[in-house]
Amino acid sequence: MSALAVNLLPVLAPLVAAALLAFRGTPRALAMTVAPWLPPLLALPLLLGNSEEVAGLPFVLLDLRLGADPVAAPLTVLCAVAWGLAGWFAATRVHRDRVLFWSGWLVSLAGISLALLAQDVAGFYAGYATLSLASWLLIIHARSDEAWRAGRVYLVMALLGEMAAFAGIAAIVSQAGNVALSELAGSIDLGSGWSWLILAGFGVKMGIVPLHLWLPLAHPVAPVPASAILSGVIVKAGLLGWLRLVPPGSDGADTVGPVLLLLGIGTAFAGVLLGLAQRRIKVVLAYSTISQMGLVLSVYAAMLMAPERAAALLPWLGVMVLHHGLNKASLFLACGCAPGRSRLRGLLVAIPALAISAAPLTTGMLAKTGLKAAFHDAGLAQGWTLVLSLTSTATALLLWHFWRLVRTERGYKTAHPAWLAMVLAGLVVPWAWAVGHGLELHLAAGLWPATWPLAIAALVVGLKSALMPGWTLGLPAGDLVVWLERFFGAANMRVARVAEASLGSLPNLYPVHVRMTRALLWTERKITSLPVAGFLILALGGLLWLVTLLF
Amino acid sequence: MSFDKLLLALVFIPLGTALVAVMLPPARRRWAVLLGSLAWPCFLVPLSIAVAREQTLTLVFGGWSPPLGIGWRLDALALVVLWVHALVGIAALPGAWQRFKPEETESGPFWSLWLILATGVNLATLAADLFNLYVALELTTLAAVALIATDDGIAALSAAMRYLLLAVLGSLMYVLGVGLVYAQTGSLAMHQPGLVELNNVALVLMLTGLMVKAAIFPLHVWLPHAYSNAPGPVAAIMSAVVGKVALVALWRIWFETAVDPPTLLTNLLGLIGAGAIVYGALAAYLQPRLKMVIAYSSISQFGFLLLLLPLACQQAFQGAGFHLLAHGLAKAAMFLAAANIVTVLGSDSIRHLPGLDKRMPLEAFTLALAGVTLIGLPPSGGFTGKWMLLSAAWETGGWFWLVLIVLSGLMSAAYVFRILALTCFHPARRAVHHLHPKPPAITSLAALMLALLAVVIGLYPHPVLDLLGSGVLMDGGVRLQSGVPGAGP
Amino acid sequence: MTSAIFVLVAAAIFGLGVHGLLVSAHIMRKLLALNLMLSALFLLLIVVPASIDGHPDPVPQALVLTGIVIAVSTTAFALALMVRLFRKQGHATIHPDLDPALLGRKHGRRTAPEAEGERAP
Amino acid sequence: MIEPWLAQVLPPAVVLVSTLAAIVIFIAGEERQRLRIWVNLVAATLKLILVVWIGLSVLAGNEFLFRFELLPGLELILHADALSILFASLSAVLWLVTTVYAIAYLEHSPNRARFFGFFSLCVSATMGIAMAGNLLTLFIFYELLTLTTWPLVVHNGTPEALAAGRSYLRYTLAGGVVLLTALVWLYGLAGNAVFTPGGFLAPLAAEHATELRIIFAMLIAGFGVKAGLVPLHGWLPKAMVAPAPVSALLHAVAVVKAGAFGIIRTVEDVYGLELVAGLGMRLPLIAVACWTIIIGSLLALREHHLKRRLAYSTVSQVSYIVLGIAVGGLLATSGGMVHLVHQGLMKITLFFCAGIFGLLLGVSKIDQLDGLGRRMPWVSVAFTVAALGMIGLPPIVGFISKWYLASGALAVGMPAVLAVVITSALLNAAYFLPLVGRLWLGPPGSVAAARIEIGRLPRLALVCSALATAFLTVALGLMAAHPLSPLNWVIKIAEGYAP
Repeated sequence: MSALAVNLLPVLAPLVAAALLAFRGTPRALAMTVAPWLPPLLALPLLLGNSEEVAGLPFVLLDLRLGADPVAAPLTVLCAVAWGLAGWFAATRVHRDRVLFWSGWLVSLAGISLALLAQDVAGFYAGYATLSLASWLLIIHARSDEAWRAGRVYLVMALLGEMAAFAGIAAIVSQAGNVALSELAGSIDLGSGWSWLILAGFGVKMGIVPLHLWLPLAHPVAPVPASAILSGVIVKAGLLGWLRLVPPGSDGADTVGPVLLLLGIGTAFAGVLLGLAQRRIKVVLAYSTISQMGLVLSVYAAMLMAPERAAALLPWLGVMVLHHGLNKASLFLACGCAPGRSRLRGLLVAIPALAISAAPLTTGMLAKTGLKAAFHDAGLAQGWTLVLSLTSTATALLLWHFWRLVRTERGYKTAHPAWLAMVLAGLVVPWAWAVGHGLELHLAAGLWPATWPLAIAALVVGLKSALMPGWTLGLPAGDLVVWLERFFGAANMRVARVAEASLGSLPNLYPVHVRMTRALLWTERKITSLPVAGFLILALGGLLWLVTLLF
Repeated sequence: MSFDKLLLALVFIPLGTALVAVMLPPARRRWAVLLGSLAWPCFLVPLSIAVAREQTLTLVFGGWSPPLGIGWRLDALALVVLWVHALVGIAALPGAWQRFKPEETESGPFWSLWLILATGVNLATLAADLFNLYVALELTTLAAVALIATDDGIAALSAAMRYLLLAVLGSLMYVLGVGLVYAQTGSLAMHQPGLVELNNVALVLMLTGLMVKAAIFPLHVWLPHAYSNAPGPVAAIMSAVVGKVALVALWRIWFETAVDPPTLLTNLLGLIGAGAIVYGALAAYLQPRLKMVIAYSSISQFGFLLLLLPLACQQAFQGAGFHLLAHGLAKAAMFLAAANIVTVLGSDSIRHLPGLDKRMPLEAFTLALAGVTLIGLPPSGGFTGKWMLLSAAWETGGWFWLVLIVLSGLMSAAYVFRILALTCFHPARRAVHHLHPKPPAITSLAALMLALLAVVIGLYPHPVLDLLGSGVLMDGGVRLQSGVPGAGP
Repeated sequence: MTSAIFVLVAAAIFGLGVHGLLVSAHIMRKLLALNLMLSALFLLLIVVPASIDGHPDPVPQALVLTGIVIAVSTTAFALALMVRLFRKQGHATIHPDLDPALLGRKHGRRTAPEAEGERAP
Repeated sequence: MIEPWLAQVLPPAVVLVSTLAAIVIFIAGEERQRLRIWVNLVAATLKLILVVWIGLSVLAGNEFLFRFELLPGLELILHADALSILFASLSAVLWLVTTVYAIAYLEHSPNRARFFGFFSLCVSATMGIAMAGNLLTLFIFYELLTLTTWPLVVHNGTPEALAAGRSYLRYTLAGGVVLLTALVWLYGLAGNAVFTPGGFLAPLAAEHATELRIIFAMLIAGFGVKAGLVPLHGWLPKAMVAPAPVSALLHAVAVVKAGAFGIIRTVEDVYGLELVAGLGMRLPLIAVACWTIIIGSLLALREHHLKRRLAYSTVSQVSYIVLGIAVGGLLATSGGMVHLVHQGLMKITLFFCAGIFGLLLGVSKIDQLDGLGRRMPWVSVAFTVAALGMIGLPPIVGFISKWYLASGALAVGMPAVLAVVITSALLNAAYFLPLVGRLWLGPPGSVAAARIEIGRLPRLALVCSALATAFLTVALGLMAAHPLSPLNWVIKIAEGYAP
């Protein structure tokens, strides 16, 4: 197969399937049958394509170029695996509004495929924007009030984010046109303002505090498989945006590194703290995602601070992406399988949970190794490593909270094989990735640093249940959203009033019109009478004469 | 060959035919008049060629030179008026033919009067001295009054009487002025600048008298009723030329005899023109009868012709002359169409207009086309005239006039579109109980042709503009500097 | 001096005529006034040019002759018109409301059919 | 090369094709429906062929020029340059589609001869505007457009329509008056000059700077009336009482675009952006455009009547064109000009759909859209595509315009303009997404009952025209980099203006 076909197939196939959905009967049934199995197509470019080769479609969009490159590779793998497994889950578990669900699903898939494979700025943005908008369909799928609200918040934030990113992209394009992504680093001067816009724009998708507001609202209301891909895969499209558009080595990017690092670590802790105050498992998971994305951000920050080491750190970032994506996806899938019903299911929940808490010998530990390597490369002080370990403690606490909540989920839902497959994938794939990329694993050295944070976490849990067993925090999901909604509600009214009053059209001259009409008719009536007419003639003559006399 | 003698045809053919027609039995009368009305315009063709070549044709009778002798003179401006007269006169014939059938009593005097009016107009156009002009204008007025009175209703008779009285008052003022001029200068010639040192009292008297005859606001009071109550063909010819003849005379006196009128007087007359434009348009907008709308629109459009006085340059002259042409054609078309409408609906109240576009599409179309010219939208004759006036205003720095001319388009649009909206788009299809049979299509087509012509001359205005601009103005046009349109100062 | 008297007299007659023309109701009176004005005019035409160079000038006299012809024909025509008007309406005055439709709005009646749409504020 | 006489004849021919069609339609009268349909379709196709012919020929380097001296020193010039072709081909394509749509839409309504007659005349006027070679010609056809569209606006003849017609006339004629004044002034200053890339007024700038400023403001105001610059936009929402094909073609293409096109010509071919900037008029122009974009969107947000919301959206979107031109530079100029085409396609699709909803279901308010996606999926798809395009979602054409505008603004160092573009995109989303949401996700219970039943063929024609334009919005967006795409065409034009 030609490179073009290989690269186009993952993008076009979902779109074709989505188009088939529009035709009732056989085409629609066919589309729904095929839809779950399309994500693995993404593996094609990785497997068949040459990573250097770029397939050009010069007439499409603004000179579209497609190809698989190392930056997108981990996310591509994640997408192929996690999205595929979630699709399997969805194929049997989603019964309501299937056309809506699958259209959102397929278009999102096409979007993310394009974003992953596009090698030019416009193509990437096109894919990303499609993904953003289409995933809204997944969020509002339930069409409950809650879903609508989540959808609204998501949409507002996603659009704001996209527009911020768009502004930054415009800055790129204004300098270099629709440049190939691979040529971006070093060729563009993104004065810090613009890079901040891009970072913030994609940060919305990542859920970096304080841009995370949509995430805890959206993930709980979406159908289970949709939450899984939202939290597991789609959020990471933001990371892709950063890597693509503000690649390590960009001019002006290094100044933002330290700030991002602080933001990342802050997000890691804030996510945990806010998550601890939640009572619903999917919300807790959403906050956990936020927290984890903070960690991912800190790796990215480290790459920015050490651009020369960025290439070496990229596989580590891949490990983190795969690790979190697959494990978080399996945790979400768990939510749809009554995880509290049996021990086996409990185990299937515990494995990914432990992994995310970075327990020893889990993929989490592997990811933490990568993190430390990154921090080391960025030349950060030892204290940062300590902080990093403490995030594990925090995450463990959050997942303990999750675990307790999960144990109460004892519905009659059956377990789904896709769940099991996802858990297994979470166990295997990151390791395989790490080995495949020849990373130094430092297993033995990592054991103790992985263990003590968990021990502290256990201690804290123990102390808490001993000292104040009944004490819980309570915060609404989406925390700040509530106030913002109130504020913007009022502001909206005010803006509306201003808009209404603003220069609608020219003033109404009706009264003047009426008065003029009357005056004119009166005059005309008067001067039509012969004496007045004659007088007018004489008067006008007199006036003219007077004028000649005077001048 | 000398073309001078051809001028005789312009006057004596209609006059002679009129006299012959009186003697003929009623059934033949129409035919004689038809011949006469078609015959004299034929002479315009060679005359136009002559004027284009020689600029001015003069004819002096019997070797008597003015002031005692009678002199005629044909220049570009006169030619334009004559052409309007000829075209409108011919276009009005079918309508008149239809209406004034031999078996109808009122048709008795009509046909002769029709030609006498033509005689008067041609004479007034050709007149080369002030008194001759007076005679011609009187002739025109009397014929016009009589024609209005052919309608024989109280309204028409009253209107005719009022017109007569006011016109005579105007004539008297005019002739008083003429007397003063003669007393002072011993000459009655119009075209001898520098010879005549005009007395201001005389000037004012003549101007005022002519303004009454030309129905310049606020001396227009006879016009709306006279026009709106006259039979359609009469209204058409009156609006197209009868008023214009007086106005052209006013121009001639102003530019050829009054050597250095005070600036303030100039501006005052311009302002009167402005007042006419605005007042006429507003009044037209408020009228409840179609013919009244058209009549008031004439008052408004006449105002433009007065703007020549303050603008006073060659472009302005071309513009005003062209406007005279375009307006004459368009307004006559409207009156002819309105006459047909009255024939069919029995009324011209705008309440009956809705649905007209279905019953009388040609008339509706005529109104629309003529309306376009009146508004001065491009490409139409009205636009060309207005454009020339505008560039004249620009050339002479007359900002006020410029803005006025431009705004006047809007005001015209107000009444034109009001009529059009009612005619074509109003949903109320009021049942008119008894629709009279439609007049023959040729009457509609004649009106339409005029309206089309008014638009088409805007597409190809060169012959007329060249004629008007070839320096022939009135050869005494001492105060009209030449200016090339479009060239910056 | 004498010419000044003539001029003054002419002016006076003319003024009387104008007043009569405009103010009298009966058309006959108006026509009489008109003729009065004409007389004043002719007087003036004869007198004023003569006063310039002392001896009579043939031109104004010719003019006045013509004027008289016109005056006579105008008067005759106006009288005929008056008679017709009288026959139509029973009195020889100009109808004050020439066009009832024009004054239709006087009573606040809306005559235009588009009134409903147009007046909506 | 083409024959010299052909080069002279073709531009007026393009204009006159639809005039002839109009005349035939008027003469044929109301009853000859079949003839009318054929005349319409043949004329529209012929016009399209002519425009394409000219377009390809211009591409090959041929020149088309038709001069006719209207008045001494005042010429009627029809020519074809790349910019003319851009507008002309847009009009020609959309005329064809709209004709099909209109024939089906007006299947059973009265006064069709009048409608189609004026419709064709209006296209003539639009073509004239496109082909105009100097300001006077542009003005003449601009006024003709006013005249020919007014009957279409008041077509329904309801008091509301008549009032809208009055309002339309008030605005446009007043605009025409301002334009005329400016035109006279300009002719007085510069004489009879043809459109020249980069403008022809620069030599006068030193001496007549203030006058040129005033003239410029007047020209912009005059064209701005039709382009719907706030606060001159008042007629536009009211004019929505017109039948849907009219709203579609006129308010997506002919009228508002005529205004925008006039502004393009003024800025690029009369003054030249450099001179505009030199006179200090560029920033005010940008400010007006930005102001219009934002206010138009806010007003749209407040509007609950579907077609009026679309109208306010037009107000906002058309100013993108002005904005792009005023910002200048290759990128922004291209972005602005290409929006002329792109916005036309998207907006016409939206109006087509709104028209179908209104005709078949009596839907005119936004909350009546609920659940229509199930009932009329194809129309809703077209609507959705166009609405998403308006927001700027790739790969629909709106994205391309915004892409170029945004990067162009930065390329000339105007981040504030970028902010406006982005704010507007957000506002677009705010007023379009709810519509889309309602269509597909609204409670299906509120689906209206069918209002009228129309035949299968007309129905097909309606839906297909909406789908065709919707398809174009996607296809042109997807194929934006194709050498013959509007974008590349526009870039070629812009290179002439902003090298």
